[in-house]
Amino acid sequence: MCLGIPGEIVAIDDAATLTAVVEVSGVRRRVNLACVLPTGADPASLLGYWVLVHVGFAMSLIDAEEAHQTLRLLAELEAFADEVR
Amino acid sequence: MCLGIPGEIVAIDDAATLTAVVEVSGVRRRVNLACVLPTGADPASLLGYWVLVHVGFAMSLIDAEEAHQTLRLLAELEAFADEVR
Amino acid sequence: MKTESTDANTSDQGLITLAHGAGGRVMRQLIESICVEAFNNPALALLEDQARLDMAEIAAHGDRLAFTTDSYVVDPLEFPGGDIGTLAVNGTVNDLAVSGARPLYLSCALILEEGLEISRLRRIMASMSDAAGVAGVSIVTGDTKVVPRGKGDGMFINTSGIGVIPQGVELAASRCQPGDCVIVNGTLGDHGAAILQARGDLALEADLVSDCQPLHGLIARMLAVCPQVHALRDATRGGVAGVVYEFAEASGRAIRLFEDQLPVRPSVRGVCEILGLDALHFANEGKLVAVVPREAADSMVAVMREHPAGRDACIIGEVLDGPAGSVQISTLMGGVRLLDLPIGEQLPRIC
Amino acid sequence: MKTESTDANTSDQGLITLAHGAGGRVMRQLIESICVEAFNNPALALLEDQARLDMAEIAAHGDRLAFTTDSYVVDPLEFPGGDIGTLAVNGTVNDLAVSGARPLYLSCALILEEGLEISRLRRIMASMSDAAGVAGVSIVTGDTKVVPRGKGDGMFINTSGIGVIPQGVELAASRCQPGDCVIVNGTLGDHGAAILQARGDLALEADLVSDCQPLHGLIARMLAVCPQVHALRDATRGGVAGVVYEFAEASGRAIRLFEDQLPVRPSVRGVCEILGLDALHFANEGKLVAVVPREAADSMVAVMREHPAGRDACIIGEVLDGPAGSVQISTLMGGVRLLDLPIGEQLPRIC
Amino acid sequence: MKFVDEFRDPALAKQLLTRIAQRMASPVLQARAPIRIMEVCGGHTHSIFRYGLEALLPQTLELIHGPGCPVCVLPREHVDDCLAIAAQPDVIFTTFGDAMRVPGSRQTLQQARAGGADIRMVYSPLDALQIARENPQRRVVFFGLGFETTMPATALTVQQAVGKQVDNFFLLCHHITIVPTLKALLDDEDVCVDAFIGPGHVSMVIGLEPYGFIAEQYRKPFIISGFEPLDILQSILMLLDQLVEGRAEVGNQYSRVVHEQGNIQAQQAVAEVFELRERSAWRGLGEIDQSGVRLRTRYAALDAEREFALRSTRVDDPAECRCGEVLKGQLQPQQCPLFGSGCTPAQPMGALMVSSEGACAACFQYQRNDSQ
Amino acid sequence: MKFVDEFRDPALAKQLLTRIAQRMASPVLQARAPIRIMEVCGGHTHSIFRYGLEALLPQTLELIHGPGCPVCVLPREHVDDCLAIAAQPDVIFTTFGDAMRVPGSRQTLQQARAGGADIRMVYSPLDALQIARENPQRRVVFFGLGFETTMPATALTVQQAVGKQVDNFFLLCHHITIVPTLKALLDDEDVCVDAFIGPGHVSMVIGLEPYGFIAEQYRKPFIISGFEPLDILQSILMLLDQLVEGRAEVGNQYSRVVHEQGNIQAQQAVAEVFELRERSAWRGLGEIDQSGVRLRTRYAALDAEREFALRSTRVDDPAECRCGEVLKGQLQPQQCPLFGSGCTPAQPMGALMVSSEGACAACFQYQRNDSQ
Ligand code: SF4
Ligand code: SF4
Ligand SMILES: [Mg+2]
Ligand SMILES: [Mg+2]
Ligand SMILES: [Mg+2]
Ligand SMILES: [Mg+2]
Ligand SMILES: [Mg+2]
Ligand SMILES: [Mg+2]
Ligand SMILES: [Mg+2]
Ligand SMILES: [Mg+2]
Ligand SMILES: [Mg+2]
Ligand SMILES: [Mg+2]
Repeated sequence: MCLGIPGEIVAIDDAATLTAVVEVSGVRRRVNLACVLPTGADPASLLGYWVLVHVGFAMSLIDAEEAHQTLRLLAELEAFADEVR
Repeated sequence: MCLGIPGEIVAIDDAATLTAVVEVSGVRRRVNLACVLPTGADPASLLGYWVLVHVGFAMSLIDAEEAHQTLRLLAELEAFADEVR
Repeated sequence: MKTESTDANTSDQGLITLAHGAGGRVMRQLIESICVEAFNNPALALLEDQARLDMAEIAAHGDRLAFTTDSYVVDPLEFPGGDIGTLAVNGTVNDLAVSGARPLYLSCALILEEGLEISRLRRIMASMSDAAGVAGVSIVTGDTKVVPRGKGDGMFINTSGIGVIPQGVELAASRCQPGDCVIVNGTLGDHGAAILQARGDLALEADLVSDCQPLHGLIARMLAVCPQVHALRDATRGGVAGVVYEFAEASGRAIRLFEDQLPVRPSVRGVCEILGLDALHFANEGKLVAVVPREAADSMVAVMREHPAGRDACIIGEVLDGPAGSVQISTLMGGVRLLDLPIGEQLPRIC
Repeated sequence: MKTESTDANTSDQGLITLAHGAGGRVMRQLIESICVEAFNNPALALLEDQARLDMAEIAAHGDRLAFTTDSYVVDPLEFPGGDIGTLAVNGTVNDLAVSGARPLYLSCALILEEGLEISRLRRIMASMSDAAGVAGVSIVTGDTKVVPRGKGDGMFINTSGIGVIPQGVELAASRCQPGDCVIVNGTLGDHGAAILQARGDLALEADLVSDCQPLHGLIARMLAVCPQVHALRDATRGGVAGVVYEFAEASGRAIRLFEDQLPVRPSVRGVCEILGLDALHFANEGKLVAVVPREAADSMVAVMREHPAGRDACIIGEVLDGPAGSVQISTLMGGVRLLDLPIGEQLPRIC
Repeated sequence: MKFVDEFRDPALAKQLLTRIAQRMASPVLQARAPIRIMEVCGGHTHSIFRYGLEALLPQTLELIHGPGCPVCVLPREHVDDCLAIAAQPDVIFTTFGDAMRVPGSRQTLQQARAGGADIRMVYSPLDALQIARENPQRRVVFFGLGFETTMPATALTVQQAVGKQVDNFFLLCHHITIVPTLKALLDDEDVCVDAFIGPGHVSMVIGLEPYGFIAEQYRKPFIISGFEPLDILQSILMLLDQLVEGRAEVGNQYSRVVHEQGNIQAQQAVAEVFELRERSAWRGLGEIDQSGVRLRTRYAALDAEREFALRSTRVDDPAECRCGEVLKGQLQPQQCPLFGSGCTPAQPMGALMVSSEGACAACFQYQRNDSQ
Repeated sequence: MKFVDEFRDPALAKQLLTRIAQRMASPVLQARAPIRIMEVCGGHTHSIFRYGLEALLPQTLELIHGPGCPVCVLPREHVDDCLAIAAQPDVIFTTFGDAMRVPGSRQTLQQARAGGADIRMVYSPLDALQIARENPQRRVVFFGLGFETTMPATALTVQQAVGKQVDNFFLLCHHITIVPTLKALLDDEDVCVDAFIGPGHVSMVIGLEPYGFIAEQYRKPFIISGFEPLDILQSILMLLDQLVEGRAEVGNQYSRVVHEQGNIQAQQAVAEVFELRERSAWRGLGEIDQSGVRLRTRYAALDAEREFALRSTRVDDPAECRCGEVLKGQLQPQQCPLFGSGCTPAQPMGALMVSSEGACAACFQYQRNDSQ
């Protein structure tokens, strides 16, 4: 119900307001980090992270390992299918 | 220096604010009577009068008799011219 | 199963929204239900991106194509004597007609402001259609855009027109000759005064009516009876003064107008006197200025007066040798002065 | 005696005022110094109310006149890849070209908002002139209106166009046949995405560039090599989706698009994903959709790819027998669904 | 696009579909068929239609399109509130594009804008705050709607407004919470659902714990899912696995984004700014206890309900509207008498026809049989 | 048009011209020739040019175009004040059409409007007051300019504003009075004038008495005149009669409109609202004592000078400008080096080129020899 899109944090726009620049398929937009930055941490520490963006806020740090895990499961499925084919 | 145009008071628009309707060659406009209405008089008493209008105010009651007088002078001039011709 | 639904997007209660200009279904419905219906003709009904017109049919009318364009931005959209739709048809028909062309086809491009009442649009399209019928032209291609509220002014219309100039007809501002007479087909400034009143800013009231009308019928008659016309132009923005200056400049001649011959309606004159303006500078939408050899002038005026669009035709001036580009006016008092140049906006003045 | 004077009415420092639209001297100076100079051609330079074009010359190109009109209301006026002037030339050239016509003449009608920088006007007129040069068309007649501040949006341009359709060329949306292939000449939605970004409301940044370009060269080449084209249209407002729906409806056929074949630039896709929109609905200004018999499709694509305006040409769909007027899309997942109708405004969504 | 394209792989989708068909063929599920799975979230509805997944799934597997689109459950009277506020001449009314075409009792916001109201679409509540800072002499109202996903953004914006003393910024709050509504649906006898595809982005904020009762008390499998086609298919498979095995658990297919605890910082911001309302109205579903939030008293100065003294009166949908039944999965959209005639995306009567996440709009856009 | 057309009769004009020529041929006047008559008022200047009267008059009779056009004598710095006020975003600036094209040091009001200022033309100060009532959240400033003719209208409008408690209405007052300026001209050695055509509409307000000193102290004939061509010609004849007979009196040709005492009610309104300034600047003429008015202290709340804390600094005209000498009748407009090149009605440099009552504009419009 809530459009969310993965984007990479490519720059810090304004550390004071926790504003970063996120890139989605070559498109950059300012995004607020308040929900994903550990209290007191330097926004720059999130450079290179992928986040799930919703209405101009980064709402989740995307866990690349979990993503791989999910895909691995699916790949196994395929391997298995090949077997039974 | 101050465009003034003769118009006839053809209606009273709002007696409270001393606003009348003046007609100039078929064109009507609201005009304020404050400068030409004797204190306490009924605006309607000016119906049919000609006034000199400037920036939306009637600034003078036109004296038809004086106008005739002026024109009579000019006409005499013409009569005289005919004589000497 | 039939269900009553208030179709707010095309009903007469509705307002134009940005959706109507977005190129989608809502826009198609609007165009089909209003424009295609109003202008009803086969080229437009195809809803292709362009009208396709038979060349042989066109070429039968003459040897040159006349092509013109005008945008109409009048405020208010509707006024005594017409609306922006009648202007848009007649104005462009007239710009074709003053070349001697027979007007044939018009385009119609609308720029609508979000919030325009659809009922109003429908009314204006109907009057465009009527005006096209009267003028004998077909509106064969169109376009509709919608701009956000505050980025337009209700509606703007552009019409471009195609006509054909018959062989042998050569009208040009540059052809004015010393001795020629300057003729108008009627009273000056009716449209400009009507608009000034209708706009309401100056709170003037009068029985002012725009002179908006097509002139090609009158012009065809003029050319038929008196083909020696040298120059012809409709006097719109800038008024008769503007056209006369254009004639003087393009021909390198001088023109003299006769103040006592200028036809002006009393109420138009009233507006001019109140605001300190000059009817020669007021816009017209159904008036032409013709320059004809002196020997043809009287018969031309007589011919014009027989036509409904030329009933008040009269000679208002003459072409002089020079000074090049100057326009004089011999005043009521017998003096001669230069005619005021139309400079910019007509600003009402108090002094 | 020569005196330095800052000519604020036409200098590049100045702003457009209502005086520039009042039909007087100031307006003449503006038009002469900017438009007539930029569009430099004999018909326009005469400053008559209409261009006069030799019929025989025109008729030599074919047997039907194509006539079209479009108003351009783009915001912002200048954007990566073009400006309102290049749009106004290319858009109208393309509306002529998709009939197979050779575009010849354009009109140019400006509606300027009081306050527009004259330097900007000059720049845009220059790029219009350049675009006309590239497209090989002449701007032969024009009009300028000025509307009060807040009643316009900087500037609107209307161009109407005249072209000639060569004998034998018959393109029509109604001619789509089952089995035909649907071809586009390149990536979808570049213009719409570039404008969305340039407008700045959504604070998106990307290297988005409008695809604004004239298509008549490409089309001439297509028709020369492969005259069996059935239908052709440029995909502007409403996007490729709009055109494909128009084809399906006019022909009473169905069309199926292949999602995995749709060419979309990564950054355009990025905009779509962020805003929940579809590139099939985005406007283009240099893209055409062609429907050609299947047997000609591959060679057509090959021919198109040789032309600079068709480098990314590809087949994106096919015409089916029915249901009449429907457009389907076979999805990436192998499912089939109806293509979203372009309804109204594209509203960015969060859910 | 990373984290997107990988989950749109057609070959893997085919495998998943095969596996789903295999599961459905299992004796346990054949006995229970049809299997009814509700995707709670409109985002899932959108994906299902957009990729044409429904037709690819076994006929005996029915997808029920749930109430999880905030636009679809927005009551008419709330749109009327928006219109009343936007009609104030000094107000700039801001909201998401989604809200523009939702019909109130007489108008949409889009039509009100055409009628002269200053209504602006924003991408983020922060954009609305920025508008307020740029227009100090105007009252700028942000209409905040959405589920838990969107609440933190609104909450943080409210905090910023207070922090930066932007005193011409107001919030009209129509944020709602999904869990009480799920409970209401589960308690409704008319609703029979075998399993749930759980909302991915809501869960990203609230975590897994709040759904526990669905598995425990109602014994319904519940898989939190991503929005790409592979995510949805995998989630369906995971649900079928539970059904086959007789399990009922809360699972997380969308682990790349949804973390066990959800987003604590977001939860804190929400808790600081909002409090539960006694009850909230859902279009088509009626009033549901504790299913929405309002601003806490300490933020009363920003509360548009207070500022504009709103006292909205309930407006019923036209009698023919069947949105409620469609929402509960009792009716297919096409079975509503208004579908496609009195109610189309261009002229929506019910809210389910407005958002492309609404079941009716999705059906109309993607599955109708005629072209109008 | 009654009271207008009668005074435009060409036949009578011809008679008057003949009679004027006869008078000029009299030995007394031939001895004094050229006879220099100043029409004080721009309205007369306008009529003289509009009807081409100058060329119809004997060559030995010279008309000097006086300072009586309020637009022509408006100093640049006052236009700058207008621009500064109009630039405030909450201001609606209103004025007469005449003021729109007067150049300030960098801009005209017309250009400022194009640049975004909300500047509106009105026909009457009451229209400005109406705008104020319709826009309570804006400050509406009326720029009042003009001589005694216009002062009463402004004064009554100010009284109405106070009476109706329109507290967003302000007056920027640049009303000036003609008599002190006439005195300054009479005292100026460079100015030599034999007789005056007196201002008809100013006199309609102030009456005949204020001009007494001109006849008595300076021994110059003075005829208050109407604005139609016959009025002007008759006035000239009346002046010549005085000169021939060696009289110097204040006469009233315009008796249909101008009454002996002027308009007492108008005078009272002016006195109630305005007080004399110590001195006022006239473009081209410099500062003249007691030649302008300002709002009395009791109306300070409406005073735009106070509201906008104006502190205008004098801006000199470009050195080439010869407006002052033209105004005093020492130079013909065509003798100014800017005339027709650096200064045209479309691009005025001096104020005399702006108003069609300005001597330079009138010359350019009606008498120039080339078309540009
Ligand atoms: S078709 Fe319209 S009215 Fe019927 S259920 Fe769907 S949204 Fe509601
Ligand atoms: S020409 Fe211009 S600058 Fe010279 S005196 Fe006249 S108004 Fe002044
Ligand atoms: Mg034209
Ligand atoms: Mg025209
Ligand atoms: Mg014309
Ligand atoms: Mg178009
Ligand atoms: Mg408007
Ligand atoms: Mg077109
Ligand atoms: Mg087009
Ligand atoms: Mg097109
Ligand atoms: Mg034109
Ligand atoms: Mg604008």
